[in-house]
Amino acid sequence: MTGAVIIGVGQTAYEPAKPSQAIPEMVLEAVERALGDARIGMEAIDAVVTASVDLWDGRTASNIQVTEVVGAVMKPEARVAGDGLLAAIHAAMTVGAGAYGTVLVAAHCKMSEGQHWTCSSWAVDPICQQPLGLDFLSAAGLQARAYEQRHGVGASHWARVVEKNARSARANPLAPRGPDRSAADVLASSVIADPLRALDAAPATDGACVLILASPERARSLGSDTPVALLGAGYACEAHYLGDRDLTATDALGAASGRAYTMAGIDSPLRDIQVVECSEAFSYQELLWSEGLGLCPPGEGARLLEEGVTQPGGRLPVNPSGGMLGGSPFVVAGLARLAEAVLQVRGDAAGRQVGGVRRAIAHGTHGPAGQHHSVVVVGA
Amino acid sequence: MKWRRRVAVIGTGQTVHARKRDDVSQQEMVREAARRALADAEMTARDIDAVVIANMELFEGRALPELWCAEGAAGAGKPVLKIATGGTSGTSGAIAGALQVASGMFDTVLVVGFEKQSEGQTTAGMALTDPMWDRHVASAAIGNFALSISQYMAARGVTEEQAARVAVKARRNAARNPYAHLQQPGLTVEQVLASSVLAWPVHMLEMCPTSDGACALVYAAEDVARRKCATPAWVRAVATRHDQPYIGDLDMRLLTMRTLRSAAREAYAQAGITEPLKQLDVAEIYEPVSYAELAWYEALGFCPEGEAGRLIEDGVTAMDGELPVNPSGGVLSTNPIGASGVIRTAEAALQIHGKGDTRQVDGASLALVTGYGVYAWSDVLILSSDPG
Amino acid sequence: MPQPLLRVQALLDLTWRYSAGSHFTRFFQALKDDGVILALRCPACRRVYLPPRPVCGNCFRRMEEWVPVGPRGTLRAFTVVHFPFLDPTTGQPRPVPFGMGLIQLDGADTTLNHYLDETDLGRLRLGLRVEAVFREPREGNMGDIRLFRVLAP
Amino acid sequence: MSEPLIIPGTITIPFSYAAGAAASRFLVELRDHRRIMGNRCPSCKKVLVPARSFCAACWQDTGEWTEVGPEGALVTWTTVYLPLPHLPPPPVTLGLVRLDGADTDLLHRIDGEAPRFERGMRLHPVWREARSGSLLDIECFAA
Repeated sequence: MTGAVIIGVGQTAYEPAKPSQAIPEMVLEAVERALGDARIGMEAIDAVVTASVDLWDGRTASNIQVTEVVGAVMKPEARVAGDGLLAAIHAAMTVGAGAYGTVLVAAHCKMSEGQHWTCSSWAVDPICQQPLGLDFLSAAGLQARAYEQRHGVGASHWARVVEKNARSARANPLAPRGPDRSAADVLASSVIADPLRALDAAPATDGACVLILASPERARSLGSDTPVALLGAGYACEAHYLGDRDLTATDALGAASGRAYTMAGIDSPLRDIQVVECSEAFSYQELLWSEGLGLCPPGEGARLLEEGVTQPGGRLPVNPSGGMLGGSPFVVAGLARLAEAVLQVRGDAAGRQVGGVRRAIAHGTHGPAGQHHSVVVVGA
Repeated sequence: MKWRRRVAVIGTGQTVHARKRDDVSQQEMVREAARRALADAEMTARDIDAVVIANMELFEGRALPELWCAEGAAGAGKPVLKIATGGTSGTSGAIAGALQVASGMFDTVLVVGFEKQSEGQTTAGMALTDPMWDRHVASAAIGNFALSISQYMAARGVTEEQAARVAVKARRNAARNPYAHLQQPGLTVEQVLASSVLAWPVHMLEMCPTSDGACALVYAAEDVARRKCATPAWVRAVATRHDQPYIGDLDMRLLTMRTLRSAAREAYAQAGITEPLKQLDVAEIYEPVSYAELAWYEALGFCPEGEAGRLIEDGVTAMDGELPVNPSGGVLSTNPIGASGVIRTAEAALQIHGKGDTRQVDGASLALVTGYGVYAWSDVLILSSDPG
Repeated sequence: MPQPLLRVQALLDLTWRYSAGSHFTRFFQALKDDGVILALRCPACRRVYLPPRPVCGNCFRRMEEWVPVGPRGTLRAFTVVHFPFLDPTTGQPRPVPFGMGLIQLDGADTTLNHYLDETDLGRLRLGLRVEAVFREPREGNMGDIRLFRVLAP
Repeated sequence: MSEPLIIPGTITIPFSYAAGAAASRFLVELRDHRRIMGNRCPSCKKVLVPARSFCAACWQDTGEWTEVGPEGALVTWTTVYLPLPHLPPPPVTLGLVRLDGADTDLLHRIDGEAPRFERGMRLHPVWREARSGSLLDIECFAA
């Protein structure tokens, strides 16, 4: 147990672009929804943890602009510069420490305002990798190729992930209104970083997500009727140089999920978990992360999909929300996965609800070829 | 303080801060500080459960720099997280590390703050201020401070000489701190006032430098701390307050400084402090400009409103005064932005560890740390040899 | 032979398309069309804010009541800058010296940080009356207020 | 309200990153001797490429330097077809190459486009005539 429960969830609609909304206006929308969901006012919030990355916002200290809308004026706020799920785990630790009774966690990103791939080239070391032009796209291309070489699981398998998540996204009222995507559509889309095609990559998306965490005692005193417990959490990182890594290995994800499962008393995720929301910035990654999360042995992510296990209605649906491929912004994606996992446990996942969810996994990642992983287990 | 378990700083380490470090990459500079902190804590890299990095990446034109630099902080394969909150990044990182250990998730956390501003243009970070408003009326930190200082001087009667004394104290203290960036043992008030005016009334010699540097500290939970460290520096209180986003929102900023007053009040209550000037043994406070230290004296309750000038003139905050402030030389002598708040925390901890050598305040057992950033963001920590 | 220490050069050249959002759009529209400076009043604490924003941070209340303020105001703080900072909008150092002030526009509670036409310290003091000088033609961004002119006492 | 108001913002700022002593020596070896250097971690015994001041996995200073390659085997590769400002005009192929004698892979540019490559293909470095102490003193690796 992490000593924290989730009492409120608020997400904006996720859209390719929100040109008429400034970032504070977008974040305020998610904050008000989360407070409404928790049925509390901002005065009940003790502290705030924000997630944003300066280069994507085009602003130094990009949390300055949201200070007022996240309610951080004259309150503690810490900004985790990375994936939103990591911000949630940190927030849970501050609650578990007994420092705060309630913490509001807010993640935002408007990918439509900046140059995603070029910004990501500034996230690899400037001495040996950036001069070659490495970025999140080419790093994923190298990983996808390595995965295909090792397990013989290629584009035709990944395309099925896009097909599944696009269909799920159409059932999610918050996901961008996108057309259905057949595997054939994916394979027909232009190659962007061989072997990855345009539809293999998560689309640029704008949005914000807010969760409200509380200690069990404070949740009771606030009259929260459906608190969802944050049962386990873990995070870890791989080496930074791609050449120091086996790109098909998932050691960091294994360490992060192992830590979360141990805390949550999960022996076998396939048996003990009823839904997974993972951050698949690229189609092949849903298969690779499924393996890293221990849902199946290495290389068998595609079989799991083939057998319908991870389909909506399967034994262990993965990304019934549509996931990142369905439209979930960088930085926000991991926190949005946690929001979805909480809604699933509460039975409030309109249009995308999985039956009988008691335990759910949320996964977040950032960095080249999934260098950093965060995993959380939530439960009733 | 009602934390789940006690936490202490058991080791500190920092680089020799300088205008420019050509001999190390950002990652290697982080490692230099981390190695010293691990050695001071008599620990190996394996003993570290998690890493917190504090850094303001745009000053070096980076994104997610912790993914590269954490390997320099014994973070390979481990939980790594970066805190970035402007000037308070270092103290907010220090607070984050302490809370992580207090939560029970980790028994040991290594916090490393760093900045390598020589790799960018000093105003690089300032170029990306708020695009709608501040970017059109830019005057950088110095200009913003100068505006508030004109209010502070008019309202509290503070003189340029009194402010210059703060700079003299800082640079002289720094001369006895082997890690400080600017060391001027013989600096005089006259020299400060004769130095070029950057933005009236702020002179060159009373404004903080930009530096390359890193600072690390090792946190441990109570059982580990007692086993590994003779005099752990227990974290007795932490408090943070942020404020509204625009400088014009903050009425009479330096006079009121509501965030620092409120954070100090909360921290003092947690640590059972009622008369800070008498009870505190040493303070490491975050003063980017001389006048700020005087304003912070009042906000921290060291003296009544309008008495800060007397405090510095009477040497109350000198090394031999009642409450030595910034034995390290402070931000006025060393300012690698992401590290500055960690340096304050580490310098307070090493005073309690009795490892201050030429800058040790004898018998220091209760230390105050502050962090300052953006226009009026404030952090406060209180460390003590007494676990409370 | 001392070890040579190399540096790797990199040019950060990035563009953003910042959405002004409804509040700043309304503000810049009024500035451009009518040369009017609009502020927002908090329904709870009644404070009149500049620049515009979705909520009053003290009360966490949405603000919808627009109030014209200025163009005259009172100087609440000032400095004369001698250090040639990089002006982010031009990428060039701003010619020095230049005056800066915190101006409380008539009708506003917060102050507005902006340039002053005065650079002689001898003639600057708190409480002076100042007036916004607009760029002609106005373009609908913060640069439309070029600076504030100190009015003869 | 007509079109939403979009304010463009561009910054152009040069940065100059210290490579540090170890990486500087690695780059000087490329420039002056056309040698690709690795160095060994005394703990895990791996030859790390590019050479570096410490082994992050073992938290150990590296030991003896050794030349690796120049030839090596292609481990994985990708060809980018999108025109991106931080890359030369497409197509641009990046790959990981396991140089003979190395225990880690070197990221670099590969001559040619994806379809013609296979895992394990032997590659050799193509050196630039005018070298400046940069990773790009090697123009690319070619079959």
